[in-house]
Amino acid sequence: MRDLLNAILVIVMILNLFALGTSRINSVIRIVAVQGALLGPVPLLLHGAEGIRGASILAALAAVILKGLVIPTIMRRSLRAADIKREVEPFVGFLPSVLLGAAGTAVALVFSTRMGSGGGAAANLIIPAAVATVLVGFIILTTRWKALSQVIGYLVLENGIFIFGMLLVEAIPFVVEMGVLLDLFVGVFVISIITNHINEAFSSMDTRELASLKE
Amino acid sequence: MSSIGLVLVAILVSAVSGLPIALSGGASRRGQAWSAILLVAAGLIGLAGVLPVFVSPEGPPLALAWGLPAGTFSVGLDALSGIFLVPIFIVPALGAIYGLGYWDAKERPADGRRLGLSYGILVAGMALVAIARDAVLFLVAWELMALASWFAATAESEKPEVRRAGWVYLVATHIGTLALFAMFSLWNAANGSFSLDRNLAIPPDSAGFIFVLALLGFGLKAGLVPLHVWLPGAHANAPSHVSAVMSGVMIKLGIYGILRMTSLMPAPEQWWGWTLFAIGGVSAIAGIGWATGQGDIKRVLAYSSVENIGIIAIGAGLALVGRSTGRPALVLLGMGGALFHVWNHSLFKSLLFLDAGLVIHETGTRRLERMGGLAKRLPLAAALFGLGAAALSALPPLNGFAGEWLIYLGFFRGVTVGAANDVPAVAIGAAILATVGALAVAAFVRLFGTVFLGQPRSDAHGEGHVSPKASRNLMLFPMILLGFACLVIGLSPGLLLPALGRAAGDWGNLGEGASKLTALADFSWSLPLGLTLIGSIALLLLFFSLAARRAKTAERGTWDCGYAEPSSRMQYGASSFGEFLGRNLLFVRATLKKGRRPAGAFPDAGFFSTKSPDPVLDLAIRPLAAMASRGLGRIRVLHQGQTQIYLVYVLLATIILLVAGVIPS
Amino acid sequence: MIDTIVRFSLFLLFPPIMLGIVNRVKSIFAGRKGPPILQTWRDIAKLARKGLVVSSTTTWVFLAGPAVALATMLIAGSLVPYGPFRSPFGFTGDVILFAYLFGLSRFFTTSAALDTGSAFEGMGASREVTFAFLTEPALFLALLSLARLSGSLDLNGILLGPAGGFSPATAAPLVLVALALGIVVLAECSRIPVDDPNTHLELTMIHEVMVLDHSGPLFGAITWAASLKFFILSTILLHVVIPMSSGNAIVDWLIFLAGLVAVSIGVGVIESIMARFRMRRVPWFLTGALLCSGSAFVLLVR
Amino acid sequence: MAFAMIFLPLLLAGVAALIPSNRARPWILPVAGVAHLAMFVAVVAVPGLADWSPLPGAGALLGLDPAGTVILGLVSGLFALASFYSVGYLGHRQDRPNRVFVAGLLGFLGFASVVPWSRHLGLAWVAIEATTLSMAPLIYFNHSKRSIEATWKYLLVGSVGIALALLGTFFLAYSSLTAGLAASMDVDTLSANAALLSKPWLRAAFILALVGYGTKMGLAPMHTWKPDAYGEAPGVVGAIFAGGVTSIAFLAFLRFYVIVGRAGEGLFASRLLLPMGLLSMAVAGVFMIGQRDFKRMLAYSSVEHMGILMIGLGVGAPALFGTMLHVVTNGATKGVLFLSAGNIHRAYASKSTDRVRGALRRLPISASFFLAAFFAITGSPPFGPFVSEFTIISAAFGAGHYLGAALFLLFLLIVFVGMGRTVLTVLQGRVPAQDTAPGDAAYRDDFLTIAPVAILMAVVLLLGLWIPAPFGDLLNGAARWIGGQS
Repeated sequence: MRDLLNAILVIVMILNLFALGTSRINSVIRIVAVQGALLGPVPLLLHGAEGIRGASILAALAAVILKGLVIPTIMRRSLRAADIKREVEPFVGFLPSVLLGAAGTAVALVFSTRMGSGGGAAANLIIPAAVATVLVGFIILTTRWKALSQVIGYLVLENGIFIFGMLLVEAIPFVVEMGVLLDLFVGVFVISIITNHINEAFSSMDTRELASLKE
Repeated sequence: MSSIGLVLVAILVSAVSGLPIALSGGASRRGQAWSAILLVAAGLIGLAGVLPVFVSPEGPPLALAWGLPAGTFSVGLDALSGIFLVPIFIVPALGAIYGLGYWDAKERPADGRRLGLSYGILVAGMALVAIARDAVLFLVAWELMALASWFAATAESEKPEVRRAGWVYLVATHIGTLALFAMFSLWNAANGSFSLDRNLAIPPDSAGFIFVLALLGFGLKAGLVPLHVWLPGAHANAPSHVSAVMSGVMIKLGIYGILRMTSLMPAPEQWWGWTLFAIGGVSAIAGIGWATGQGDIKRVLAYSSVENIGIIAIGAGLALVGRSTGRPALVLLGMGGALFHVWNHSLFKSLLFLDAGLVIHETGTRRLERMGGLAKRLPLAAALFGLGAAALSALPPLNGFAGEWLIYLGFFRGVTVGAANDVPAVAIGAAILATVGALAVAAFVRLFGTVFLGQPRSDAHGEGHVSPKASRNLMLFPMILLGFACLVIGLSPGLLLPALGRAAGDWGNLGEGASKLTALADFSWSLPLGLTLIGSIALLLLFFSLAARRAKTAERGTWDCGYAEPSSRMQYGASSFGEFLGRNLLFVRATLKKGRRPAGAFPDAGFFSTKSPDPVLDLAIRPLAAMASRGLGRIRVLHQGQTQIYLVYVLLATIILLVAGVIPS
Repeated sequence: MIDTIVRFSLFLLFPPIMLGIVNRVKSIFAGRKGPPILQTWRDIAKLARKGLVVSSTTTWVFLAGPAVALATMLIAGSLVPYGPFRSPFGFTGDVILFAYLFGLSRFFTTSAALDTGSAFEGMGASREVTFAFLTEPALFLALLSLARLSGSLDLNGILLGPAGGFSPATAAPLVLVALALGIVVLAECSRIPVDDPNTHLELTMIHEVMVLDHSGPLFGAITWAASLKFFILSTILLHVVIPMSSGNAIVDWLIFLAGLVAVSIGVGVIESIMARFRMRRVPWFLTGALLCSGSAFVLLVR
Repeated sequence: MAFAMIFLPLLLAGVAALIPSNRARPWILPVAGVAHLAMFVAVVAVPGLADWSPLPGAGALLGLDPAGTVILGLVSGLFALASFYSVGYLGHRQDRPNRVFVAGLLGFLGFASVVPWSRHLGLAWVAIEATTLSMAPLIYFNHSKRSIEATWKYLLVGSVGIALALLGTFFLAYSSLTAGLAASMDVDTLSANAALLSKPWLRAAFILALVGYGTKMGLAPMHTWKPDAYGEAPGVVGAIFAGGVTSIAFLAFLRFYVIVGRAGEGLFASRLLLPMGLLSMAVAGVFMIGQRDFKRMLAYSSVEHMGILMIGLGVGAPALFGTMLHVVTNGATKGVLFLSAGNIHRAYASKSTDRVRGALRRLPISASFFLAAFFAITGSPPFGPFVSEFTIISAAFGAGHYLGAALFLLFLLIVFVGMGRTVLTVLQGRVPAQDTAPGDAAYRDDFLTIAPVAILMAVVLLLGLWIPAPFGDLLNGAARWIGGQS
C-alpha cells in the first residue's frame, strides 16, 4: 500500500518538473490533468480498508473526474479559442525553471524535516510532496506570461494543497470536501471565462498587456 | 441655575446659533441677524455663569453619563477656565454683530451657510474645551473647535490662496490633535484614567513626556515659534471677524491646554519652565520681528499674535520656574501677568482685526503699499486703530501696559530676591520684553502710519467701496466697545487683580491667590497717573489746535525739501519703513529683494520689490516636504502593474514570515 | 517742602539751559563766542508766540506728536529722584512705567512724522524706532543691575542705591552701567555721534528730520521736551556717577547742579571732538551699550 | 435560522437570474437585504437562535460566537443599505444588463453569512472562496479593458492567497494530529486543546492564514489587487468590498488568532502582527501621497485600516474592544466614502482630480458626506473611528509599545496628508467647465443614492458620541471571547 502511495507521490513530483520544462501549453494541461487524476484516489490508499467509506469513494471519484476530465476540457477550449500553441520565452527560461523546481523540492524536504511530523510515517513523503508542488505552482504562476499558463500554475498549487489534505481526511467532512472541489471548478470556470474576455479584448493571452492599472 | 449649568446652556445656544441663517438658505439678512442675536444671548448667559467663579467658591465638577468605552462627560468650572471663558463669550458675540455689516450674507449665499454654522460651533467647541474635565471629552471639543475654525477660515474657499492657507492650517491642527492623542494616552497610562484632575502620583519621566507632547500639541494651536507656520496664512485669509475670534480667542486655548496640563501635574521640574520661557522669548522676538516686514495688513496682525502668545508664554514660564523653585511671588506675578495678557490681547487684537476688516472692506485690498491717508476717510476707525496699536505696544495708560507691568514686576522680583543661579536668565527675559516693546512700537507705527496717515498711495482704492452708513456703524459699534474696554482696564487694572490672582493661585496650587496677588502688585497709581497723562495731553492738544486755528494758515502741502513734483508714491511706504529695521534684524527676518535700477542715459523703467516669506514655512518646511514627496514617488515603481510580480510579493511575504516566525523554534 | 519746590522749578527751568551749555561749549571749541546760555529759552518763548503752518496732509496725529512728547517727559521727570532727593510720587514698579513713557512719546512723535507724508520724515521715524530697540533693553538691563544692587523695585530705591551706599566691590559693574547709560543719553537725546542735531543734510538726520514740518508752538514743545529728556537721562546717569550725598540739602543741590552742568559740558566736548557715525555703524555703537549693561549684570550676579 | 440566513439570499440569487426585467430586477436586493437584517435582529434578540456552546457541540458545523455576531451584523446592515443604494445606482445604469450583478451581490450575501456561522475552518474557507468568485463579475460590471484587467488581477492574486489560507487551515489541523490528537478543523475543539498543539505547525498555520486571509483583507504587501479592483468596480461594490469582504476575511483570520492566543503564543502573534500592521499603514500612506484617483485612494485607505486592525490584535487584550469596534466603524465609514464617491464619479464621469473639482458646489449633499466621512476615517472626533482608533492607540501606549504607537501616529499623519490633499482638491474650488470635463450634467443627488449614505453617516456619528449599551455588551463579549477570558 504505502509503497504504491510513495510511488504516486514521486511520480507527482516528477510531473511537476515536466510541467515546468514543457513549452507546449496543451501538453502542460495534459500533465496537470494526469497529476490531478493520479491524486484523486490516494486518500483511499492512504487509509486502507477501514478508510473506504461511500462518501470518500464519491469524493475521490469527483476529484478524478473534475481534475482529469472537466477542467482540462474547459482549458483546451479556451486554448483553442485563443489559438496559441506554446509559452514563448517566459519570464524565466524552461531549464532554469526546472532547476528552480528541483531546488524548491529540496527546500520542501528540508522544511518538512525541520517542522517534524508526528502524524505517523505516512506523512514522511506527503508533506514534502505537497510543499514542493505548491512551490512549483508558484513558480509557474510567477514565470509564465500567458494567462492560461498561470491558470495551470494555480491548478498545480491546488494539487499541492490537495496532497496535504490527504493527511486529514477524517477532519474534512464530506460537505467541505465537495465545497473545495466545487470552488475549484467554479474558480477555473470563471477564470477561463475571463481569459476568453482577455483574449477578445486584447486579442492575445499575454498578461503583459494587462499593465495599464498602476501607480 | 448653577454656573456650570448656565455655561452649558450658553454652549448649546451658540452651537445652534448657526441654524437660522443655515435654514434660511444662507442668504437672508434676517437669518443672519437672528444668528447674531442668539450668539449675543449665549454670550450674556455664559458670562452670567462664568463671572461668579471669580468670587464664589468653585462648584463640584458635573459628570453626566456618557456611552463611550473610555471617558465620561465630566465638566468643571474653576477660575482658570473662567479666565479663558470670558473672551470666548465676549469676542465672538461682538464679531457676529460686526459680521452683519462686514459679511453681508446676501452677497455670499453659498458660503454664508457654512460660515454661520461653523462660527457657532466654533464658539461652542471653544467653551467646551475650557470646561472639559475628561480627556476624551476634551479631545472631542478640541477637534470640534479645530474643524469648525477650519471651515470658518476657509469660508471663501473658491480663492486659491484661501485653500492653500486652509490646507496648511488643517495639517498643522491635525498634527496637534495626534500629539494630544499621544499625550492623553500617556496621561491615561500614568494616571489610570482619562479624568483630568490633579494627580500628584504621576511618575516624573512620563510627566516630562506629557509636558513635551503638550508643548507640541497645544503649542501648534497657540502658534509658538516654530509651530506658528499655519497662523499667518489662516488669519490673513479668514473673514476678518473670524480672524478676530481665531487670533483673539482660539489660539489662547492652546495656552489654556498647556496651563491646564501643567497645573494637573506634580511639582514641575525646572527645565519645563525654562523651556516654555525660552520658546516664549523666541516667539515674542521673532513674531514681532517678522511682523515689521509684512506687506499685508492682516499678516502683520497675525505675526504680532505670535509675539503676544510669546509674551504670555514668557509669563507662564516664569510662573512655572517659580513653582518648581518654590517662589510663590513669581508664580503669582508671572501667571497673573500671563492671564492678564490673555484678556488684553483678546481685546485689542480683535479690535485691530475688526478694524483691519473695515479697512479692507473700504479699500478692497490687504496690501499696505496701496493704502494710506485713510484717517481722513475713516477718522473714528483711525482713532480706534491707534488706540489698539498703542495698547498692543504696551504703552501706558492702556491695558497692554498693565499686563506686561505684572510680568516685569515678576522679573524685578526674580532679580532682586532671586537665588543667583537663575537671575541672569530672568534678566534676559526682561531685556527680551523691553526689546519686544520697542519693536512693537516700530511695527505698529509702521502699520498705523502706512494705513491711516499720509496720503493715499493709490488713487483707485482697489475694488473697495464706501460701505453704507448703517453697515459701517454695525462694524464700528463692537470696535468702540473693545477700545473702551482697553482704556478702562488700562486706567484701573486693579479691579481685575482678584480674579487673576485667584486663577493663578488655582493653577499654582497655592490656595487663595487673590489677596496674595493684590498684596504683591499695587495698581493704586494707575488711575491718577493715567488721568494726569491723558489730561495733560488733552490740554496740550487743545492748545495746539487753538493755535493752529488762530494761525488760520492757508492750505499748504508738506514741505518737500525742494522737490518739484512729489507724488504720493514717494512717501515712505511700509517696505521702506521696515527696510532699515530689517537690515538690523536679519537674525529673525529673511527679506527677499527683487529689482532693477534705472541705468544709462535713457533708462527703461526700473522696479523694486521686497517680500518677507515665513522663514520656517517657506524656507524650511515646503522644500523638505517637496523633497519627501519626490522620494516617496520613487517607491511607487513597486506597484507597476504586473500580476506575476504581485504574486512574487505574496510568495516573499510567506517565506519571510515563515523564516522569521517558525524556523527559530 | 522747600526741596519739592526747588525740585520742580529746577525740572521745569533748567533743561533748556543745559542745551545752551552744550551749544556754548561747542562754539567755544569751534573758536566762536557762541549764543548765550539762555538761547534755548528765548527760542522756545519765541516759538510759543509765533503762528504755525500745518500741512493739509496732516490730521490730529500731527498735533498729538509734540503734545504727547511734552506730557510724557513732564510725568517721567517727576518720577526720578534728583541727587539724594527722592521723588514724591515713587511707587513699586514705577521704573517700568518710566521706561514705557519714552515708548509712548516715541509712538506719537514717529506717527506725527509719518502723518506729514514726507519721505524724509518717514526716514527719520524709521531710524528712530530702529535704534530704540537697542537702547531700550540697554536701559532696562542697566536699571535691573541697579535694582539687583539696591534690592528695591521703585526708582527712588533703585537709583539712590543700597542704604549704606554702593560697596566698593561693585565699582566695576557700576562703571559699565555708567558707560551704557552714557551711550543711551547720547542716543535718546540724538546727539553726536549718533545723530547731529544741527546738520543741514536731511538725509543724515534722525530726530531733527522727523520734526521738519513742526513749526511755532509745536516746535517749541518739541524742543522743550527734548531738553527735558536730556535732563532726565542725565539725572539717572548722575546717580551712578556720583552716588553720594552730604547730609546738607544746599550742598547736595549744588552737587546735583554741578553734575548736570558737567554732563552738558561732557556732551558738548564729545560733540566737538567726534564726528557722527555712518548710519550703519550706529547699531554697533548701541549694541555696545547693550553689552556694557549686560556684562555689568553678569558681573553683579556672579 | 442559520440556514435561512445562508440559503434565502442564494435562492433569491437564482430568482434574480430568472427575472427578465432589467429595471425590476434590482428591487430584489432590498428584499433580501431587509429580510437578512430582520433575521439577524431576531438571532440577536432571541437567545435560542444563535445555537452555540463555547465547547464543541457534537459535530456542530454552524454556530455563532460573539465576534461572529458583530461581523454578521455589520455585513447584514451594510448590505441592507447598499441594496437600496444599488437600486438607485442601477437605475442610472440601465445601459448595462444587471442580471449577473444582482445575482453576484446576493450570492455574496449568502456565502458571507456562512463565515460567521461556521464553526469549521474548512467550511469558512469554502465560503470565503465562494465570495471571492461571486464578487468577480461585479468588478467586471463595466466590461471595459481596465475592468477586465482589474478582475483578472483580483481573481488570480485573490485565489492564490486564499489557497494559501487553505493550506494554513490544513497545517492547523495537522498540528493537532502531530500532537497525537485527532485531526480537527473545529474552532472550538482546537481552541479547547490549543495548549497541546505542536508549536511549529501552529505557527506556520498562523502565518499562512495571515498571508492568505491577509490577501483578502488587503494587507500590504498582498494588497496589490485592491486599488485596481476598487478603482474599477462601481462605488457600491467598493463599499461591499471594503466593509463586508474585508470584515469576513478578518473574522476568518481572527479564529486563527484566537487559537494561537489560547495556545499561549500571544507574544509570537503580536511580534508578527505589529510590523505587518505598521507596514500596511506605511504602504497605504506612501501610495496615497499625490494620489490622483480618489477611488484608488479609498482602496489604500482600506489597506491602512486593515493594518490598524492588525495592530489592534497585535496589542492584544486591552485593544480588542477597540479593534472589534473599529471593524464596525471602519466598515460603516468606508460605506459612506465609497457610496458618496460613487455619486461624485457618476456626476463627473471621471475619478481623477484633474477633472473632478468643486464637488461641494456640484453635488452639495454627497460632497458634504464625503468630506465628513474623510474626517471620520482619519480619526477625527466626534466620529466613530476616533473612538476605536483612540482606544487602540491608548492601549498601545498603555501596553508599552511606545515605538509602535509613535509610528502608528506618524503614519496616521502621512495618511491624513495624502488623503486630505486629494479629497480637498475634489471638493473645494470651482466646477470645471463642461467642455473640459464631460460629465453627466443632468445628474443630481436623489433619494435612493443619498438616504443610505445619510443613515450610515448617522451611525458613524452616533458611534462617536454614544455607543448603545447592547452593542457595547456585544463588543465586550467579543473582546472577552477573543482574549480568551470568556
